[in-house]
Amino acid sequence: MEALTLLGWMFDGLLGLGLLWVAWRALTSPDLFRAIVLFIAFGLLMALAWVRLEAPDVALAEAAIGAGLTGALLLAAFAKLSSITASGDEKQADSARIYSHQLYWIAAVALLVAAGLGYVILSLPPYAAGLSVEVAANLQTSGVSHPVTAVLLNFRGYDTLLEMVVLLVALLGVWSLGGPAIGRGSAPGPVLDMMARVLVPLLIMVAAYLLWVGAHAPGGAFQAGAVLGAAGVLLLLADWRPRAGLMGWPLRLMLVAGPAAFVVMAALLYMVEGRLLAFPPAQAGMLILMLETAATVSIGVTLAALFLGGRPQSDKEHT
Amino acid sequence: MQTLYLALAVFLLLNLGAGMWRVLRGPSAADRMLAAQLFGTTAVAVLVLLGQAMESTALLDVALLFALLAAVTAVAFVRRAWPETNNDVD
Amino acid sequence: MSTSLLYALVGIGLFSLSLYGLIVHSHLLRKILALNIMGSGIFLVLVALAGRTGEAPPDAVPHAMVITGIVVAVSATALALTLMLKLAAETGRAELPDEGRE
Amino acid sequence: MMLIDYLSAVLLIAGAVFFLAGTVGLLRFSDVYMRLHALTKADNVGLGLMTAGLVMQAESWAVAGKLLLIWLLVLLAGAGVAHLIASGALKRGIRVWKR
Repeated sequence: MEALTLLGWMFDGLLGLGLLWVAWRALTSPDLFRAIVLFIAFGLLMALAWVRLEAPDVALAEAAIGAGLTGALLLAAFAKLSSITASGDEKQADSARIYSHQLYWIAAVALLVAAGLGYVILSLPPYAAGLSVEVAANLQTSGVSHPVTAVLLNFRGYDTLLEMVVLLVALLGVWSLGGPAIGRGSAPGPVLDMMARVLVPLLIMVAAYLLWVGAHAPGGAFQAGAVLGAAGVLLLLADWRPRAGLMGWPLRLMLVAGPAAFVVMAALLYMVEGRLLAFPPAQAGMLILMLETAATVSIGVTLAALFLGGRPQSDKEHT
Repeated sequence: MQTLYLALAVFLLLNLGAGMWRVLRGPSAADRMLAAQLFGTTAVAVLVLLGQAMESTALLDVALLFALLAAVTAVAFVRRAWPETNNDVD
Repeated sequence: MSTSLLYALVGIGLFSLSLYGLIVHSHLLRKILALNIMGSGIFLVLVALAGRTGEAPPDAVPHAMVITGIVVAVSATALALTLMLKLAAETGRAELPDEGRE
Repeated sequence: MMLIDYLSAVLLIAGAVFFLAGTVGLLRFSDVYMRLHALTKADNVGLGLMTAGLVMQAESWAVAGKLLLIWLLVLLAGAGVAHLIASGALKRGIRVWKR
């Protein structure tokens, strides 16, 4: 037992130091591409940290987003940026702006912030149940047996509804900014084609599995949606282009399915139960699964569309 | 057995730290990406070990996601971010 | 010192490091990276402090908040990257104009 | 400890050795292609031995199956990515190291 605790501490200590060190190198690396790769490595380490903190749900989300989407987004943006600006430009500009005496002041402020926050953390009571008692007490009536899913879809359903809207607004922002999405010229080649053909169906199956398992174990709409989004990104990278007809209202329908399902459900429950999103315990499990399915589709399609960038145009809009 | 799992996890974490040198050093973009790829596999190994040590099957799902998605970043690199001309000093 | 305390302190370290990075760098892609690391630091503090339940399983509410937070953060990042590209296409550089210096 | 525990311990340690070899290769080899070669050893053999060691300890068939699936996926992704990077490097004219 002794050796076990010691090893646990070693792991946590190394992981903590590693997180800080990688973050520092990512923030200060003179080479932008290197900073991005270090940031991807940082995401990997974060997923391990979630595991150690007994937060497998968060680890799932981080694994899907950190390993799949953020890296792809950053790399694609970096490539577009290098084609717009001269690549050497950034290095001189960055160092010329700030004088060294200013750097000391900024470092001092950051240190002060760290010391202040550290003091607050250390003075917190070592035991605090938070809302875990309330969650455990009401889990019976929530329709699911996994606390995190119960919080997301039932107890704090409003939050999740608004988060779905935030995702949609972010996409609308991207669409209102960019022109049509541009693809890379070179052909994907047989190997990438094969990878996409094998991995995409598997990703979709895993998304469905996570959605289903979320009722009683780590998983759920957000993780499943992120996996679905990664499948979309892989398809886009393999130069898969959906038929133009799909890019009109079918795409829009999938994008709003999640928020719309929430709003319709809230209105119906208001009429039946007298309160917005108040699930009757007997049907709660079923209703939550329906909501989650719609949310998964919306999150996945939104994330893939965010990667695509510009607003996809259907045939009608061209003419 | 628990001790062995955790000891190997610590060992793999140290390995990961050593691999970081290749990310910092380069020289080419592909080298940095390769190191990131090794990190992905190492993280999968750490997760399956921790899953066994902490007796949590949910961690296997996390490892499964890593295994599935490790390719996405690398493919994004090859398809988008890798400059067509070779500017890297070797 | 407990595991949650250790990770909470790491979270604060990440927050402060990226605060420094956010101010020092003028390149927008670096600012976006710094903001993302900052967010991770905050998430780490939230989840670490949720673990102060003794032997009982950790508090699920912060976990749920952080999951949605991660997904929202990635979509905000996508929007920020698009804004940066638009700015770079208009001005030729990925920086905000600095009126005091020029 | 039973015999099966010893066997899986040996497999796990052997897997870790391959990870070490992969990392050393990544650090010491002198061009992209050789480093790629070192990397795939950790991917395929290192993780393979580790999953083999863990499968022996698995409580259920579901867990064992999931472990094998993870390994197969890493194999598939690793092989595909290695090909893409190697052919990309050749196309971009990254030179092969010669003594």
